[in-house]
Amino acid sequence: MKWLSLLMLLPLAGAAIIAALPKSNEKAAKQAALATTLAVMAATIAMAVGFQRDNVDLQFVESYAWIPSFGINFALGVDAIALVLILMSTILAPVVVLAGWNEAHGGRWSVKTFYVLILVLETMMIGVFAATDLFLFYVIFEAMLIPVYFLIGGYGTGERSAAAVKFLLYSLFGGLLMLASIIALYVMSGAQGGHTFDLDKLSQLQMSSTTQNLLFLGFFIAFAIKAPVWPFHTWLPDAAKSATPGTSVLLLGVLDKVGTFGMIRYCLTLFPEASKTFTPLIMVLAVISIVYGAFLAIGAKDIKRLIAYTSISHFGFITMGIFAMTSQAQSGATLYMFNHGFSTAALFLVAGWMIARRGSSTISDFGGLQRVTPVMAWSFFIAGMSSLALPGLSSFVSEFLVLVGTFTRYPVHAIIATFGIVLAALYILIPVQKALHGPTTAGNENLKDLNLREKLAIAPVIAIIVVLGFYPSPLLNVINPAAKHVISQMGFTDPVPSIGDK
Amino acid sequence: MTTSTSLVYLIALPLAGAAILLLAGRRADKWGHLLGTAMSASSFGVGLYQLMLMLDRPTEQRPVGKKLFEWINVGEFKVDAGLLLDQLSICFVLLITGVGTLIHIYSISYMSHDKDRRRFFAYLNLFIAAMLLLVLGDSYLNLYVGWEGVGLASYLLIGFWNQKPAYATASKKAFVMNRIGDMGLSFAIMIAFATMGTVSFAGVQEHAHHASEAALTGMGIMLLVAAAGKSAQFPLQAWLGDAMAGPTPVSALIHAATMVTAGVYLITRSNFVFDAAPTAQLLVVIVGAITLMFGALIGTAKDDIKKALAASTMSQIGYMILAAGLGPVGYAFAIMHLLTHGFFKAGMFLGAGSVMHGMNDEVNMRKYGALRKFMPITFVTFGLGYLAILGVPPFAGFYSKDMIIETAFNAGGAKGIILGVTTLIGAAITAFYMTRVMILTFTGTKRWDDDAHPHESPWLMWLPMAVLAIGSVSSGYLLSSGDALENWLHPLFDHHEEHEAHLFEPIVVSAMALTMVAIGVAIAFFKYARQEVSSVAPENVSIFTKIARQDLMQDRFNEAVFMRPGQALTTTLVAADDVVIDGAVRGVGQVAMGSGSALRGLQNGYVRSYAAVILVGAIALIGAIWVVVQ
Amino acid sequence: MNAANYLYISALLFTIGAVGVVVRRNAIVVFMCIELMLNAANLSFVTFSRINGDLDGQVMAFFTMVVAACEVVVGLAIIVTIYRSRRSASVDDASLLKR
Amino acid sequence: MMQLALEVGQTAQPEAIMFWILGPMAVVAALGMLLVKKAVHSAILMAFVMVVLAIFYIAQDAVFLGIVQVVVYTGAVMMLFLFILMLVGVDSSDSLTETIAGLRPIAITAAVGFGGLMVSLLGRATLGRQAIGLSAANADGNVQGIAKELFSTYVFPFEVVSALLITAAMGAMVLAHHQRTTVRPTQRQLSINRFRGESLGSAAGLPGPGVYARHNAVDVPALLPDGTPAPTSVNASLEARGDMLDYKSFDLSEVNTQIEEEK
Repeated sequence: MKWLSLLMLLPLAGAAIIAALPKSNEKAAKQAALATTLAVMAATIAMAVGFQRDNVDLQFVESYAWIPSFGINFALGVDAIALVLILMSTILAPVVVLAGWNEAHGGRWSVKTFYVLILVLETMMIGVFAATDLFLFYVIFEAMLIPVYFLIGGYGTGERSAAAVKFLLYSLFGGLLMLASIIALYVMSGAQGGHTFDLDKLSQLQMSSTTQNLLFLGFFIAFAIKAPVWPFHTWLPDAAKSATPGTSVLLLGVLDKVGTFGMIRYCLTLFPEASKTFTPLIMVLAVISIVYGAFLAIGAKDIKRLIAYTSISHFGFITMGIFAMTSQAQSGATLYMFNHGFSTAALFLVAGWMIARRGSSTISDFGGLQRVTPVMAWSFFIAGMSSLALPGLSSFVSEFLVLVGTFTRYPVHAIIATFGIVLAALYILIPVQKALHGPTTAGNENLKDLNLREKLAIAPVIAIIVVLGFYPSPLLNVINPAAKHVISQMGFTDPVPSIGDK
Repeated sequence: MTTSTSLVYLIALPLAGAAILLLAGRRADKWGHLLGTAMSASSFGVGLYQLMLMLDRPTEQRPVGKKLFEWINVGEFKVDAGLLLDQLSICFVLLITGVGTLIHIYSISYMSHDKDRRRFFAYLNLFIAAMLLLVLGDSYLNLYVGWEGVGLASYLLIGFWNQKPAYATASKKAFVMNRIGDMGLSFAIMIAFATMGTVSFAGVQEHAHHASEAALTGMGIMLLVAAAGKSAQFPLQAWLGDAMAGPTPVSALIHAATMVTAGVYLITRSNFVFDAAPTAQLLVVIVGAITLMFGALIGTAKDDIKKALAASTMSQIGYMILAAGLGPVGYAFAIMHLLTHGFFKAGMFLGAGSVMHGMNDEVNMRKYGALRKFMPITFVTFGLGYLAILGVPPFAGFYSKDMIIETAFNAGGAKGIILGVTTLIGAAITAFYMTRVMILTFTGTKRWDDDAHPHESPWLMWLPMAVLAIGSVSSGYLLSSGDALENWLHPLFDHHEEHEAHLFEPIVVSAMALTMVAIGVAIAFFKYARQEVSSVAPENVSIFTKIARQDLMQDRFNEAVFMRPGQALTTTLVAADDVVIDGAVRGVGQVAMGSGSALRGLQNGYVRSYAAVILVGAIALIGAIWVVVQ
Repeated sequence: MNAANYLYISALLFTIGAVGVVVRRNAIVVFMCIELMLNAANLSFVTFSRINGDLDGQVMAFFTMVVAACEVVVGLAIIVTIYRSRRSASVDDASLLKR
Repeated sequence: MMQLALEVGQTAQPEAIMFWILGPMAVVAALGMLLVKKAVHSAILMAFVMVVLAIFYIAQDAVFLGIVQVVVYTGAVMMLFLFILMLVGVDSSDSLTETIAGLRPIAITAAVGFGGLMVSLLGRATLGRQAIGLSAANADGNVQGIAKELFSTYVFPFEVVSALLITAAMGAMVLAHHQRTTVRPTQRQLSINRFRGESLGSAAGLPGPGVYARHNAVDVPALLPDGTPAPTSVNASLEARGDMLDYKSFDLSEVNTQIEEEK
């Protein structure tokens, strides 16, 4: 069964149906979107069940000739890392639709356009993780910007146009650097056994170290902007602040993962030597991201910006894990991508509800919500605890794996990064104290608690956060072989415990 | 190792209680407190059952374990969700569930007027579950889960009345300072994994002999940092006083009897690390000694009864840490003092709660006085605890504290003398401030406001106090008669029996300690019982008192050294992010816009000039061909 | 005779046509200059046809003529339409591209 | 350049004579297109260039194209141009003064560069290569040869081009079709507009052109009662074309002096 193309087609079909609906029937559009995303989620889970977890090769491989004269194929396939990310994306999609049931109102265009954009974006989210043809990946990588641009610019709040343009320009800049590298790879492949965009064949190219370094930078900067790694991060807070909460969830939860996923899939596979050359620099950038993002989060006055800054810190952890080159860090990084998707989703969705009720996103406008809206406050609290990696919640496992894995090879980086957990306590507890605790301040007395739809949306996310905190094995067992494979391809083995030094 | 499935119930019961109470919401308001108490009590029952089973088995087979499931397994990093119940953990299990259950019972009445009582019991159950996980986990990482879990529960309970901003701040402060300690624990685990490839207690114990001393010292120091954070030891002690913002039963359970002693548990549990790392061990002793003086000095100046008791807790845990730092000879005494302290300090906190309950939640001891007549049961139970903490024979504290003082003297050389003298002086100061508390609260003249109507607490409250008072009286004797506890714990610790010459005979030490105590009591008696006590704190006091009232400047220090620079750094970074990094981005945009508007002049809208440009472009193209096709 | 001479003359005519497009303002004259360029290209096609000895070039010139005819028809219709609304056949007056 | 001159010099035979006479004339005519002021003159010069090109085609064994060039281009297309010129009339756009600063020098420089480059490129590309000639290809006759190509190899483009032609015809019709967007004014309405307009000057209709029978009277402005000429009395396109006679020579006072001088 052609699972991956089925997965990519389903949302498109849903989008077509919604596009055919009358503009006035908003409810039908919402229901169709929810049904589609749920169907995609079910299909993804069905596919994941059939995944052979000890097989490190690409699975569910499909390939169709697309532009034969350039050797471009519509080639799909997933390894465990891609599978996990697709799973995360397709689980988040219905949550976002359900949680943001009313957020398309007040946009520049109709409600149904919003859902068409979301579904088209979902197709691309699946495609970008599943593509095994470099050209196909690039096309989807860039095409993803379009729906997001319209989602931010058309349905966001505040200076949404400016934020959308900033997001677009940043991403396009990185994309162009990557395009240059891709073309160079293509040209070189022509000299070494035929033009191709096939990832597998490209990874066997011979090239001088200078070439490799330059091409690596082209890819890495694109991914570093996407991820975002310090100092390429300034688009994220603006975009996250201006976008609707649902869009922000997809933006931070899924789209940004394309950056870190790309680092594993493309930077490490295509340029192993250059990756090693740049690892010291990248590790420093990652550590800076962790600490810097945390400090900015502590100083943030706007709740959406705060969450965006925490994400910068978290992406620092992920990047550090990827380049630390130990199996713990690598597995931890992938697991972190999955977990961050859910903890950020929970934070953003609850924050979105808080903002929608209060009509303000400034933290100090809230106060004493714990006594007015206990369910909403608890949801925020649990999501926040997950964000600060409280043991027993999902983020802890991944964060600790990254730290332990990094420590065995780069102790100093790991030690500095660990200070991030103290800062994390501050950046979560400060908004918790200001918004949830303390006396109920004026303007907050009559806020309504979560309704059934919102509870239904947040419950699975929190369930995943809690369950994976105690029992991450199902995911870890899938990720481990793939992570190990990445490491061994790079020629690394885990550092041996230094026991017996004495 | 034998397995025992019923271990799971120890944790599962209170955890289920917490989950039910939190999820059920207001529907559980009517019976929530009963369920919570029942869960805690049944956990205590399971603990007793386990103790009986353990007593039945021969010494070598006493520890039991239970692997629940594979938690994390990546490469060499394998951690199972496993439980371990041995002679050390059972002490804690019984203390936590026993004292915990008593405090649950106490809270039914104490919190009966609070509309959020159900939530309070949910938090208490959550705490019991997390604390049990802390002492039952069979690896450092499992312990870490419980470690942060109790931190969370403590955060929630300190901030239980977080509608008061100061209380919310206190809870945040506790969590953040605990996190610094947690960071130490993270480092310790990382070092353990990097050097020994394992994080389980058994694994580390097995490999500790081979590991380099540097690594073990590093690990030991980091464990000490962790212990300092959780147990409010120097230099991470500042949160404990503020933590008294929580309801009094919380202070009794978490910030006196159980959670704050987790650091002692950690160090005792890691005995194999510290035994092989003398430098770290020395640091432990130093931290213990500093804290015991630090806490005692703060205790002398506090007028808030809970804060005075909190300072005393800090000081007493200093004793335990000090004992634990003295190596194999000290571990058992540290644990013994921990257990006796659990009884008498919890009892006294409950007593303080009882007093506050009768005094409209007044905490200032200067507004008490002569309460003996109105609260006889509270007075008696508090008084028994008082005698116990002073170390008056045959009360519990006498056995445990004397042992520590004696061991300190026996540490040998100058170290022994310094430590011994420190502990002795500490005992004297303890006697002073505890006597002060007794006198100010229960004797003398009444100083309370007219609207206070002191009355004895209901039986649900005094019953737990009475039980704990019995413990305060008897536990010391029971645990030390025939070296019961020492022998019980003996198999866990690595003894290399080196019979050093005792510096003093035990009886001499006891005599010295009692003398010091008597001096302390006497000074307090003359200072407070013989003079009129003002109901407001006098201002014209010595500089030392002023400093002591401000917790020896600990908050000012933290504020000046960490908080202010941290805030400044944050502000700077926020500004810099906007100006420098985003400024650079915007600068690129402005350059593009500028060159765009400059080039816009070319676009004059005349087709003919566009045609000319095309022509020029064609020339350039042909010229290029001309050049290339030479 | 050397067929290349026709190419030179074709190049000259093409250049003159290009200059005409740039310098003349009357849309109809501009259009005629474009026709001149097309014709110059046609001459090249015919000449190449002769040089290469096959008829492909002539066929191409034929197609060019057809396309040129189409272009003239549409182009002149546009000029008439513009003239009708703006009362001018000057290309400079239709500088809407700027706004 | 020497080589080029040699090659050029070698052109002989009747074709060469024809080329050297007609070629320069065509270039001059093309230049003339740019330089003459009136569009009509440009069109005539253009027609001349096209005819010359037709002759060149025939000289190069492209008989069919030569005929088509004359019939289609010179006959149909150029007539279309003239027809449109007639429709549009004449206006200031015929002026040769440049309105965009610096455009003309740029154009001339570019032209010189472009021409030079083209010529030198062509020289490098073809000099020294002998033309094959079309005698073999035209064995069955030029028209048959082209037909064979057109209906075999190029049949698909041919069809496409035919579709294009039809589309263009349709397009021209659509563009030229003038949709009336307002109601056609009635005579009553027109009268009202005349009398209620800004001035009563044109209430009785525009004045006719002059009545002096010295010329075609349409190019002479009428004189108002005070003896000044009425500018609206002459067709604007005559004025733009510069064909309006100077009314001063008919000014009454001028005429009087003339008469007196003659006396």
